[in-house]
Amino acid sequence: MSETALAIALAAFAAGSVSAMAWPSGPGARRVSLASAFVGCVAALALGIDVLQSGISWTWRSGALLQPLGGVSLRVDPLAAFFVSIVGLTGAPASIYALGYLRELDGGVRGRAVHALFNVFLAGMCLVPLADNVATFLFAWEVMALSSYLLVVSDPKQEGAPAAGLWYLVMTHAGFLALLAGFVILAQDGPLEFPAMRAAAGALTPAAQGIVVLLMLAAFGSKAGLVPVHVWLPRAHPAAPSHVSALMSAAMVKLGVYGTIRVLFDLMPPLSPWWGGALLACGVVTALTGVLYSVAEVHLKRVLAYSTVENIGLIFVGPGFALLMRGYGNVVLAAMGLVVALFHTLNHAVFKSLLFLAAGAVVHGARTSSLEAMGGLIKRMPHTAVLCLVGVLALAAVPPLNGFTSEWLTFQLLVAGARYTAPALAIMLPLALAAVALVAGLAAVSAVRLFGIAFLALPRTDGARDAHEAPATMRAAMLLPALACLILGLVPTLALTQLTAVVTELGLPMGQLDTGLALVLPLVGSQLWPVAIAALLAGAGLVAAAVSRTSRGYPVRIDTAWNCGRIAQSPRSEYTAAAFAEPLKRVFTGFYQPTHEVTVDVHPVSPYFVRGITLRSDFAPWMEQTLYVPLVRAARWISNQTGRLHTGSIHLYLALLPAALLALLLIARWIR
Amino acid sequence: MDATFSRLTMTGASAMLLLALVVMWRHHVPAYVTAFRMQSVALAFVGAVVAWLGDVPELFLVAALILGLKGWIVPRILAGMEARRPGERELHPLVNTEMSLLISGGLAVAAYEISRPLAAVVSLPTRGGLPIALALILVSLFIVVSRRRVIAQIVGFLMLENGIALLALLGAYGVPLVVELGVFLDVLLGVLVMQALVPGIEEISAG
Amino acid sequence: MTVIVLAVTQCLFLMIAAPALVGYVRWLKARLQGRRGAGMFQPYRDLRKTLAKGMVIADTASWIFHMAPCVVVASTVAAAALVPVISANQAGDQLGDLFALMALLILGTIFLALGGLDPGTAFGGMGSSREMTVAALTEPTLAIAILSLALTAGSTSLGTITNTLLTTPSNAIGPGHALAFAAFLIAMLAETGRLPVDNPATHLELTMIHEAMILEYSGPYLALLEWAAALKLTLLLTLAANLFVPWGMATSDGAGALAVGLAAVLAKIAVLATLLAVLETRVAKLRLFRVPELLAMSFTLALLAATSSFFTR
Amino acid sequence: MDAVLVVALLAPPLVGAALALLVRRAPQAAAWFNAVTMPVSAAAAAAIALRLAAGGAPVIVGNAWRLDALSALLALLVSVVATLAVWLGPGLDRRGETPGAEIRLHRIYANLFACTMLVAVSTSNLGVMWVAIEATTVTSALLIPVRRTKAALDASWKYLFIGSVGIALAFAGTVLAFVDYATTGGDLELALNWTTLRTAAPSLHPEVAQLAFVFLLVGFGTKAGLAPTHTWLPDAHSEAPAPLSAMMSGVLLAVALYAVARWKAIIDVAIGSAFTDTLLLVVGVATIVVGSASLLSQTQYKRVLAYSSIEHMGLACFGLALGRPGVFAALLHLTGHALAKSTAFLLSGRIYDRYRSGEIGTASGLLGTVPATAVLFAATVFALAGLPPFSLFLSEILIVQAAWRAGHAALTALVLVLILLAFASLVTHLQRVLFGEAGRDVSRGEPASVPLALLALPVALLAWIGVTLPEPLRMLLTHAAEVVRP
Repeated sequence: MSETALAIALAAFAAGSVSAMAWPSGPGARRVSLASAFVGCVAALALGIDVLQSGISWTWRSGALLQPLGGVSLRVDPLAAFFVSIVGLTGAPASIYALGYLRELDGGVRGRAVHALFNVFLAGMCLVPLADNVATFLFAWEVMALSSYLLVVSDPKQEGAPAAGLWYLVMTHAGFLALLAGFVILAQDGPLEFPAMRAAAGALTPAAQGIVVLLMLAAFGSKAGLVPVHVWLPRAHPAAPSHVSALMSAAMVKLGVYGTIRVLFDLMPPLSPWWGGALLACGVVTALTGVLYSVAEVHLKRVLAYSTVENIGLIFVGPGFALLMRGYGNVVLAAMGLVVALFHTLNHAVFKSLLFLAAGAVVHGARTSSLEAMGGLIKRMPHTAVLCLVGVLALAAVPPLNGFTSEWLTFQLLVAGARYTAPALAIMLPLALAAVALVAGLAAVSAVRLFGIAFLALPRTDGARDAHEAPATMRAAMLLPALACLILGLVPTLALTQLTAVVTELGLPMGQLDTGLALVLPLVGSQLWPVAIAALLAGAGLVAAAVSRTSRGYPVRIDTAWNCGRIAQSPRSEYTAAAFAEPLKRVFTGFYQPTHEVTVDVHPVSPYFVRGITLRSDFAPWMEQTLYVPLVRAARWISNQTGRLHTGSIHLYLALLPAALLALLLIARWIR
Repeated sequence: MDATFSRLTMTGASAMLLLALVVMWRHHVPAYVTAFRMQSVALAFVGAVVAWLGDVPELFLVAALILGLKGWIVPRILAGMEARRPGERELHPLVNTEMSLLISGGLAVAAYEISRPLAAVVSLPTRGGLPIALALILVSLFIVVSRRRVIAQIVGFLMLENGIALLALLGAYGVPLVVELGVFLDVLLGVLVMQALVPGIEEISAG
Repeated sequence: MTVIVLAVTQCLFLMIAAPALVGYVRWLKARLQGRRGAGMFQPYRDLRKTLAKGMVIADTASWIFHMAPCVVVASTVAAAALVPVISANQAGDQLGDLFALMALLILGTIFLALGGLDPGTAFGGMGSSREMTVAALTEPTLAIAILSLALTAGSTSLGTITNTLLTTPSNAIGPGHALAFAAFLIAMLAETGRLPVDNPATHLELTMIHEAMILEYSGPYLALLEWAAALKLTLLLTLAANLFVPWGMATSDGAGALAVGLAAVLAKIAVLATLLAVLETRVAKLRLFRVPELLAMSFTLALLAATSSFFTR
Repeated sequence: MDAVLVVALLAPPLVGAALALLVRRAPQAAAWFNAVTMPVSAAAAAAIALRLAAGGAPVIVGNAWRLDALSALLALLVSVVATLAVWLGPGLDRRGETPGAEIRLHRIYANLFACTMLVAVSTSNLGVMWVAIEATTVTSALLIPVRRTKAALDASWKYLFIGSVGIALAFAGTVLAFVDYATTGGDLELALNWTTLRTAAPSLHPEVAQLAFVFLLVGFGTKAGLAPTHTWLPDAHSEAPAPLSAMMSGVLLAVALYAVARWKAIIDVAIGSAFTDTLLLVVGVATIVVGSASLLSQTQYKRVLAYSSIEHMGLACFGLALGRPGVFAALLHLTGHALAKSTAFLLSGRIYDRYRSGEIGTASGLLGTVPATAVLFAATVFALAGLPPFSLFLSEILIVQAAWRAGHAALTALVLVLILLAFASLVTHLQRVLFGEAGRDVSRGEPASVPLALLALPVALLAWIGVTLPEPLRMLLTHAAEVVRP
């Protein structure tokens, strides 16, 4: 059954990419190729669910493709199935969304290219988790990277898109090369097949193990967006079309998580717990960095991109914790760590795709991507607003939505870890817990700011004032992840029971989970009953609404807001996105390193007549400045130095001949 | 017999190296061309000696070709190139004469060092000239590198070819005839193509 | 069945008692400041009055403005349902734990902030921004305080924590418990918008936090918000009392035990409320940008509490 | 039969050149004839390659011609790229923009050039191979300054002179090896025949063999663009007309490297592979360093392509030193590079025609002006950067794997870093060319679509090889690798 599903999925993606280019009419190409993409995604989802439920894994080999590297080898196991189903789950709404979202590109080749690449991108993402040897993995990995790069630069006229694409492509290729090196070392002298590597990995020396782990973390971390190799992410995600941003954030970066888990927990032998500690620390730092930038950024899609960085950090707490616990011998907690990570992967995939789709609708409707230019969209785009609110609340990790459930699990994980292990972790886990709590709090700030500034109050520009609601297809597409947010929030056991199976397959049995509505975990002394909380919330809220409606003695009067004595309310007096984040920017000055530049425009008659004051405030991208700018500078320096070799003087060139001859003769003598 | 053979080839080879060294302190292009012509004659002489005393009759043909091509046609082409060129005939090498000679001496020593294994393997009576041939190769390379004028460089390059031919003659009584003929063709074509390009190049380096 | 009845009763008790607590604090503050002050039950009268009034809604507001008070009330009530008040056998443990309570409170805060932003006035935005900032910075402290409780109790469930402490009171001896208590109290001040973080009595525009957000609300909505704020204060004080000093709580369903429990909780809340009133008379409001310093201090206390409980274990 | 194959392989370019030389009046007719007959050569090469891939005996004609798997591979590459270059060379466009004399000159020299390369790979005599490679310089150098610009003249001169001096050193190396062979007392007439020399190799004197290889490596390395004697390459490749650049960069470098590989195989038999491997490693890595490090600071797109050729030659040279898997990878790399680089150069000709400028800064906004060319150009650059589905992706992975398995950990790391540097530089330049604003005077739209369709062929071929390396090609590569590393 799942083989058929895979065949259908791949055939659909192939058909989608071909029809996008070949279909005679533009609208037809869009409809047909996106319908194919949708079918493919549903098939991928079916594949994933089927394997997760039945637990049947299978392999498929072809010697004809990629022959020199050992052929194509596919294997679906529960872990792979889970990630394939994430691709399907987020790809399906994105396909529907694109039907309406990209209608205006029907005329040109660009639209067709976007649809074709979208299908290729989906196919690549489906194949990455299924790869069972290095050749297939790397090939699918690069297809995914290249197609998403092309999608990022598919609108090169957009400000910053080429630069974003460049960052992305170079960093992803660096990751690819690290991956290649890691796999080659891991395989030692055996074939580059995962089963063989798994069997032989025990023979690796600890030093080689360390190098492999570092290379793999660099590679998968850069795909996932771990600090400090995250810098491409906040650039590339906003530049892509929104349905692609959604997929990149929801599914593609998750494949970095997949790779990490596959390599660290499946292919490699048990590692020293310190790697776990390092990974945990890395995750926490990533989460903090992501959330702090997401709270201060004013570009809507970049806010979301940084929030992806944040959530990736939270997800990586799981594997880090699991490594740590496995190292300390607590298999159940280790399993729980992975389950929580996978669960948050799912939750984030769902709510972040919802948010990116909503952001696309907003940018599409209001023709701006800056929060500062929005406002009041709730009136012009009521449905999008509701759906976005669901995503925002999930992002803020409040009950009864899915973000809260995984947040709660992460807290429980850290508390349980702190209770069950050696005092060596006495500082580490409490600090991690505190950091995660701070991240949760700041995420709430970011969520309120995002929704409040974009949708509430008065429109700040004409674009926002004349915004139009998204077409029905786009709204329908957003409805699916919104419902998923709610369902996963209310009945988390639905997914969690499957995830325990995934983790058991990795040799980390967690024990049977209670499949009831309440969430009861082993080694955790408390439980959560989301449905009951939701019912309580709904009941109390309805009562409150009824009270406010029935008790009042006078009719409701609509009037202008009190605005400190000013008569006419204007958007200029509204709080801006930058102002909203100002207190936090002050608190975390050391992190943001803000720069302020005040210019006062005075009347020529007297300096006391001030005509205007301009304040430009920005924060220094110090991570880029300290880590990447020197690298670029070094590359340029080296390039200029080697350029000096090419002076154009034929005499110098000729002199190199005898020089090379004598040098090689010397080397020859030395070898002898 | 072998002693004579050895002495004659050594004489020819030494003359060739000497001619390469001689151009170091000459400052006029025609002198370069003349040196090359004489060197080619010396090469032809060595070829003839090897053909005669080494009993390789087809080398007479090679020697004749050397004499005709490198001793007559190529020098004429070079002289023609130089004659057509306006302006001064003086050469200003990148490395001055004293230094050039010192470096050439060093290269000759290096050639002896490099060719030691060769001398140890080859048992022909002509083997004594092998270091000289290698020295000629290195010195010609140095001429190519250090002379500023294009024609001087071409002469250096041709001397390099002579050096290699000498190496082949002394080391193995010449390479197979088909290869030898191919080499001659290449030299001729190469010089012709260079001749086509040189005026433009001289213009560029002058301007 | 009795458990559920008890739980509902406890929750109702908190809901009903909340205005009285606020009234008590106000009265005591007035007395301490040398004024006569309104009676302890004045808030009930205020609520009745505002509930019966009409509403003026800003023409710029959307449905979020209407939704916010209801969600604030709902989340606070839901949080109150988790709190053990009289009996240590807590039915709310089925629903969730301290982390869930924290998240419910944040839900309320979020909607309060959205409600503040909705009319588009400068004050609403300012209040929302500050409220969210303070709430975010309070989270780590609360989390660590919860951790230090959980480390000894083995659970983050409120009932379990109180029960464990009741059965093994020796857990409360040592620096960890006291430090965590102190940290929790400071965090609570920030959460409920009391001095020195926010002045609940002020309407001085530039220092407002909570009041700035609800500036546009009137009539029944204002009543709901005021009542929810009172409930939040009450439930957090109860929480502080019962989590850290659970003695006196009923461990059985007997009427006597329950009566003792009720008396005990009233006494404990009264003590804490008195302390609060004294504190609010003694200290001045901090500048907004010094609030993080205060929270950092409470965070450090909590962290010390958590780590010390590792070493005393 | 063998003779027919060899004639079919070598005759078309020779006839093409002769026809262009003789038919002075109608250069276009000669060009068309050339375009029609050139595929015969490619077909002959393919037939030879197929036979050898199937494990057949080498194609041997007397003592003169001998094509084993290695030769067949190179002959195939040369003839395919030459066919492509012939098809896209001047004289076939309807508008007749190119002056007749230029067409004639181009047809004469380009055909001779292709012919010399084919001779170099199909002769059995290593001396003749040298002669042919030397002749490639002569035949191609005159075509570079066909437009008589100063820069082109200068580039042509440097190419000719440095190439000639360098290749002379290779002759010195050939003579040294010959002298060495002569001391073993074998038959001197057939001495430079590959089979003879290879059979006699075990009795060669080790130190002389080493000496010879050093000369050969420097000499052929100069033609192959190996550091540090690659200096002529960026000028020559960027100044030559596009079809010539395509042949020079795509296959001439490979032919020179073929010569190195041939000699390496003989010297290895004499003294074991450690010596040649070490030298090739040193030179290869130095070449990759020079190639990839210079890429970033370039300002002309053809120079970017030229430096990328240096980098790829370095990788191939590096691969040759890594045992049989490495040789396989290197040959696959050369195959991919031949297709990708020649197509890229041919496309760069189209770009130049549109913008009349070689500067990256001027020739920007390609996607807006010539979208289809832009897409193909991007595809070839991605192929050169080692991205899938193109075959260089495979060969780069194989080279890295072979390097690690050969035990060169530090060099592997260095090469990976350099590959990244080259990648980043290529993509940086590519983006500037593709995006950005075109000047206002640049007209929009593709000129003619037929040549473009022709250029899509090699790109498709690259992808096909990259995804499913066809079995005959794989066998051919395997056998060819066995020639170098038995």
